[in-house]
Amino acid sequence: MNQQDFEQRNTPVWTRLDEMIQAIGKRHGKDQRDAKQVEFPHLYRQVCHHLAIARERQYTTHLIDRLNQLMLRSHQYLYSARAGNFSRVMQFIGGGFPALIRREQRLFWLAMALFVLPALIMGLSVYFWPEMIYTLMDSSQVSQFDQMYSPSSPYIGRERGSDDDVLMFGFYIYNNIGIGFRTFAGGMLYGLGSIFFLFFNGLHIGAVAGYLTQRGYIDTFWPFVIGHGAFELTAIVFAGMAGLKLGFSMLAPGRKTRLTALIDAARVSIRIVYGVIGMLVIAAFLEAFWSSIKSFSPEIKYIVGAVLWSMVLLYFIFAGRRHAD
Amino acid sequence: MLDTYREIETPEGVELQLRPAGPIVRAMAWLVDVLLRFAIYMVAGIALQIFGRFGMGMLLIIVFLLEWFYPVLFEIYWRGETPGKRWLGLRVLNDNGTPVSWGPSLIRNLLRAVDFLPLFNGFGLVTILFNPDFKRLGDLAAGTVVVYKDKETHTALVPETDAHTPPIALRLEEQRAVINFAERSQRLTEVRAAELADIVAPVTGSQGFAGIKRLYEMANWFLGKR
Amino acid sequence: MNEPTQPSGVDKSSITPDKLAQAAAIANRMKTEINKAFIGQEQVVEQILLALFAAGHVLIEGVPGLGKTLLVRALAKTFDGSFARIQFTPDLMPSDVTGHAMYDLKSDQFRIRKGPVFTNLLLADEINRAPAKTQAALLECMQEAQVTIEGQAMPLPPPFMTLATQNPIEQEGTYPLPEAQLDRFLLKIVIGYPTEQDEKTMITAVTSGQIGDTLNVSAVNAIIKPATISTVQQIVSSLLVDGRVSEYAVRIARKTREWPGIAMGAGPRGGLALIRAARAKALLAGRDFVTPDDIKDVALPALRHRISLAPELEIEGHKPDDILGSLLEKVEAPRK
Amino acid sequence: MQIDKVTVAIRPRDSWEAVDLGLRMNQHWWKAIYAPWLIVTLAISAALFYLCWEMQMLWLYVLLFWWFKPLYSRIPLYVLSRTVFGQQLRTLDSLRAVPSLFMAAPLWRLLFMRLSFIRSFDMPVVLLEGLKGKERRERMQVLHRNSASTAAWLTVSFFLFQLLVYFTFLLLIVMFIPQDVDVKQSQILFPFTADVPLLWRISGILAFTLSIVLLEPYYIAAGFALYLNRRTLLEGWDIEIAFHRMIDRLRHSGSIISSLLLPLCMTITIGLAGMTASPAHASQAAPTATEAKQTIKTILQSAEFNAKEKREYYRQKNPRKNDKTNDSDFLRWFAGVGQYLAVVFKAILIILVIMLLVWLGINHARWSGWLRGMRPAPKLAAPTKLFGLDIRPESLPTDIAAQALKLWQAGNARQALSLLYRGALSRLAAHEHITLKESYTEGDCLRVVTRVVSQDTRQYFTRLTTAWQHIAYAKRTPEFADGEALCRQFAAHFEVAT
Repeated sequence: MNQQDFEQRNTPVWTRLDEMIQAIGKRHGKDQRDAKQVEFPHLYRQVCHHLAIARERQYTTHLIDRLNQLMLRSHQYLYSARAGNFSRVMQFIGGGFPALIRREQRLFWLAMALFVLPALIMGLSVYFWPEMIYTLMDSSQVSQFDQMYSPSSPYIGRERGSDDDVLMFGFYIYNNIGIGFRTFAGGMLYGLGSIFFLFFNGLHIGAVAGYLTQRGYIDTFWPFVIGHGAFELTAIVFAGMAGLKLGFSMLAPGRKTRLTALIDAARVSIRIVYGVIGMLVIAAFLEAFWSSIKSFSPEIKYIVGAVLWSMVLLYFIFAGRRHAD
Repeated sequence: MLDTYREIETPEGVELQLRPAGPIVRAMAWLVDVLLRFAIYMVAGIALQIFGRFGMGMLLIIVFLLEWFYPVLFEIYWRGETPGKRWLGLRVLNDNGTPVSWGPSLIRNLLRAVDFLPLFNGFGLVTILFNPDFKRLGDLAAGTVVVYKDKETHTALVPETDAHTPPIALRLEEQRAVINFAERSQRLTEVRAAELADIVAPVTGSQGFAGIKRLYEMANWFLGKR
Repeated sequence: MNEPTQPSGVDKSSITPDKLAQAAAIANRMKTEINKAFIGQEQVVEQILLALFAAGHVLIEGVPGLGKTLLVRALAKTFDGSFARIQFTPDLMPSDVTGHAMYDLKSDQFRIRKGPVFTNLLLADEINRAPAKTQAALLECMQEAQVTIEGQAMPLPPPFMTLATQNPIEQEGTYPLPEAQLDRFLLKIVIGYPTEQDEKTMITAVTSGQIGDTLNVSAVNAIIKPATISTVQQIVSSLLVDGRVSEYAVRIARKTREWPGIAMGAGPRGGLALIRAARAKALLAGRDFVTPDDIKDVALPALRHRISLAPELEIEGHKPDDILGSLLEKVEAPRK
Repeated sequence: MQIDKVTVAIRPRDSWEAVDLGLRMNQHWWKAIYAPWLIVTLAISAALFYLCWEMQMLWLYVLLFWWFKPLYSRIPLYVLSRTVFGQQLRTLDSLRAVPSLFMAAPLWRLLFMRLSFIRSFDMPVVLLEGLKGKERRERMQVLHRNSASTAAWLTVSFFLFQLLVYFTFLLLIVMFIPQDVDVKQSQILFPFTADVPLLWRISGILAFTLSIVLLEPYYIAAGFALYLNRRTLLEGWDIEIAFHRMIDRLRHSGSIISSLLLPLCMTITIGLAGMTASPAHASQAAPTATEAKQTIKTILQSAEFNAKEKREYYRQKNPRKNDKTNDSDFLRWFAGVGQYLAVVFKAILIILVIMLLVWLGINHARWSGWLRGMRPAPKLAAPTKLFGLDIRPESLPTDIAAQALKLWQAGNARQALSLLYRGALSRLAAHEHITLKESYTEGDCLRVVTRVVSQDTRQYFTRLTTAWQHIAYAKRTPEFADGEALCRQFAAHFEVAT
């Protein structure tokens, strides 16, 4: 078959594929289901085949270039990202996430230790020697905390407006999830960044808790933090754990090359980060709209807090026990 | 042969050539994105200011979303481009040449936090300078690469002459060289063009300007004018 | 893999568990001994032993320099057997292999001069270099286990095993064995390059205390006498094969004839070879009965030389092993 | 140094791609480039530092080291210009060339060149082509035509990069300095003035020197690549290489008679000894056919060569002005709206959460299933038959172990073991989602199974397989007690989820 016949015979295929690409392209990837239909991959493979033939038979460069371009463009669409489907997300929440955390248990305990131990030690030392807090904060910050949680402060006992709630919601989203992300990203520095964030956050939280407890602001401080703490503190530990996974993959790549070990580890860690995002959003919601409510008695806050904590614990211990992946 | 190309074979057995983009263009694209975001913050800030605390809360959420997810969403829904990258003709791809997907995009953009250290992408820049594919840390971990977009096909602008069969069968890359010559010869000096044509005088059988003409004719033939 | 199990309950065959255990022990010790000299090719060693215990011959394929001679010498040494090597060349005559009758002027008599084939282990190097007639003579010896010179039939000393090698690289000026002849070999063994670690071990083993690269089989100990091999062969041939297991072997062999990528499938000998080799495999595992796993394990070496691929697959670079692999994926394992 | 021996891929590229190629060259030949470069720059740096230290003017070091950069950046350029054309350079060779390199251009040019925005692009022209005066000016004009702007951007970019890398190094170094050193905020990034503690000043100088040492070769290489690309465009180097290759191939395959061959050893020399004028100027081929030339001229005058390129881009015509209203009442009104919106927003969020919880309640069944780890729908339908054994859960009794034990005690050993083995596989296929194929033998199953189950279960399954193999292929019944144990332990390994 000479080139002209070849072109004549196959041009309909090429124009059809070209049209399909343009049609998909116009929708800016919002709906790429078309690309996954039977016809598109079929046409695409046909063009790949034509390209191979054209090369083999040394048809003109012009034709080869044209086919090559067509192939390249459709390649981009055929292998484009699939939108995460709903049931996969649900499965992840329903069991994949806790199963993943349990599979990486050792990292979890490590991250936990890096966070909880400094918090405990710092908390206790500040509780017994309150001046220890100044090793971490300066006096203006300390007095700010004093003011916020002192039962005599004008803020306490007064209900906050909805606009304050929204402001704080925005702030928690902005600040806390950002911290979570940085804790994860820090793992890229051979885990040092994650360790630093875990350790430092632990120290800080421990110090504040120790200090406020020692000052006797128990009824203003603890009821406030107990509820969202269940999600926020665990999420920070998870973020650190995801970061540590990155770090370890580079320190001890095993039989893989350092780079592939890193890429593989990142694939797993990012799934942990998905969960962290979800938990921090829940935490921000609770912190802004539940923890701030003043009209409930501390007992109710403690009970709800206990319920939330046990929910989180039960979820991570039992959910998705026999999940295959 | 040292080249900036990175070759990838698709499952269909066709080779793809990716052209990883270097630090300067990428820095420019980043800058464009930063400025764009900054403009949005300004506008949103002014607009939301009048709503008081509610507005501030919303602004914080907007800042959070844009800072962390602006590149991710663009990369997913614009097939690897952000406005800055589009401006400069760049795109993010997975290492295997497919458009970047959710996981890798999120990884590379969250890890931007490390690339950004200690100041304005210092670590990222140093990594890019040391990596043959110009990858920053986020790209390394995510298995992605930033490349120049492929240009649209241009049809060869070869001088119209009669087509003439080449006396000897030429390989594909040799045909390309002839076509390239025909396309570009008018931008070379006449003397230089003749010089180049003389190299292949044994094939064309003529020298100097006659040789150039023969090459034009061959190019026309290769381009399908038969 | 299956753990060796002690047969229990009533034994219907003639071999006692005791004997079987001994035979298995001998086989495994031979394996260990040979592995001392022939490092990093455990699979090859095992397959050679399978062929030996199944009283079959092997065709070995591998680029030169992978220690084929060493392997055969080590094997011979383990059972204190004799060993001969013939380099096949285009001018090799049949009588150069089998031997011939010679007129002795002194005694005024014909005397039989035995060829190199009168040995326990015969290494026939580059068998495809000799003309067809010579090849046929060798194959006859293999088949009959005896040599006929001047009308006089002379049995070869048992055990007798031929290890023929084929050089896969150069095919020019060779006489490839026809398919029908290839069928005579029980197994075809492919020797690949050893892993890096094994190659290092091998090089230290060879270079330490050795001058030049003379083949070193001094580490190998003789364990048994040649006669014992024959006994083990007998034990192997009497191992129990359940009806469904042999059906499985037959099914595999038949499938090769209808498989799309195969131009010519295995003949009836293919199924037999599977069972023979699987019996030896069972022995090595210390079992007195054959399981479908044994069949599957020996399927590649037992069949790869019995099939020829369709030309288009061959051109595309497919190997018989790939095709057989996908074929095995499709053959149902025994039922009920 | 023949153009055929070029070791980088020559092809006309976009300017930025050419720059990238330059960076790649520096990465690739880093040993050859950095060895002489480091030796020379560090020596100079040490000398300068000593000088300025003695003069008590450390800030002068910064200025001088920066000012004389064009001088020593000739070293990477020299190395590159050789390596690119296939010449292997040892460090010693490069070092030997240093004195002549430093002498190559008059020192006063440094003052002038220092402020040029396209220094790295012009350097090859000045140093490698060895042209002088008017000739050089003309040549530069040609070369600058469409590369100068990229070259200038390159310089700006590298200036900023330099700053960035300097900060990076500085902050890394400073991390190791005790915190109590008293430094003013304004001096943290540029600690060169005399009132800064010495430790900081030295860290600053160290970071500054390192940043230059690291980046300058990149910059030079990028400029050099840009220069090569420009010449490729101007002179069709890629075509020349391809043509030479074509002729070589044809000559080797005997497709052309060698007597026809013209002397083909066209070489382009490029080096310090003086660049022979670029081939474009070396006119030797006199026009042989004026007629042909005429044809070409007419062709070139035809429409497609005079086509003008039309580019469209958007440009803001009238910048829109924000009409500001400064009505405070108006603002207050908006603030009120803000309050209102906040309530709405909060309400919406809370309603959403409540709806989510309700939804979860309604779909309680699915959730509890997920939480207990059963997939809503398995990806692959579990195989129903395995080497003739029906392993569908329905086909099996609910209590496999008890049933098997009953069979075993009744002396029905074969059926009992078959039931156990089937049951085990069925459970594994259903819960562990392993794929079991029809072609799997017992050994294959064992291999697949051991990958997913725990140590204990693995041992149990191995025992079970062995027992099954004995009874199936050797008609040999295991000891009574063993069989009973198998039946009794079955539940512990496979009855967890029902």
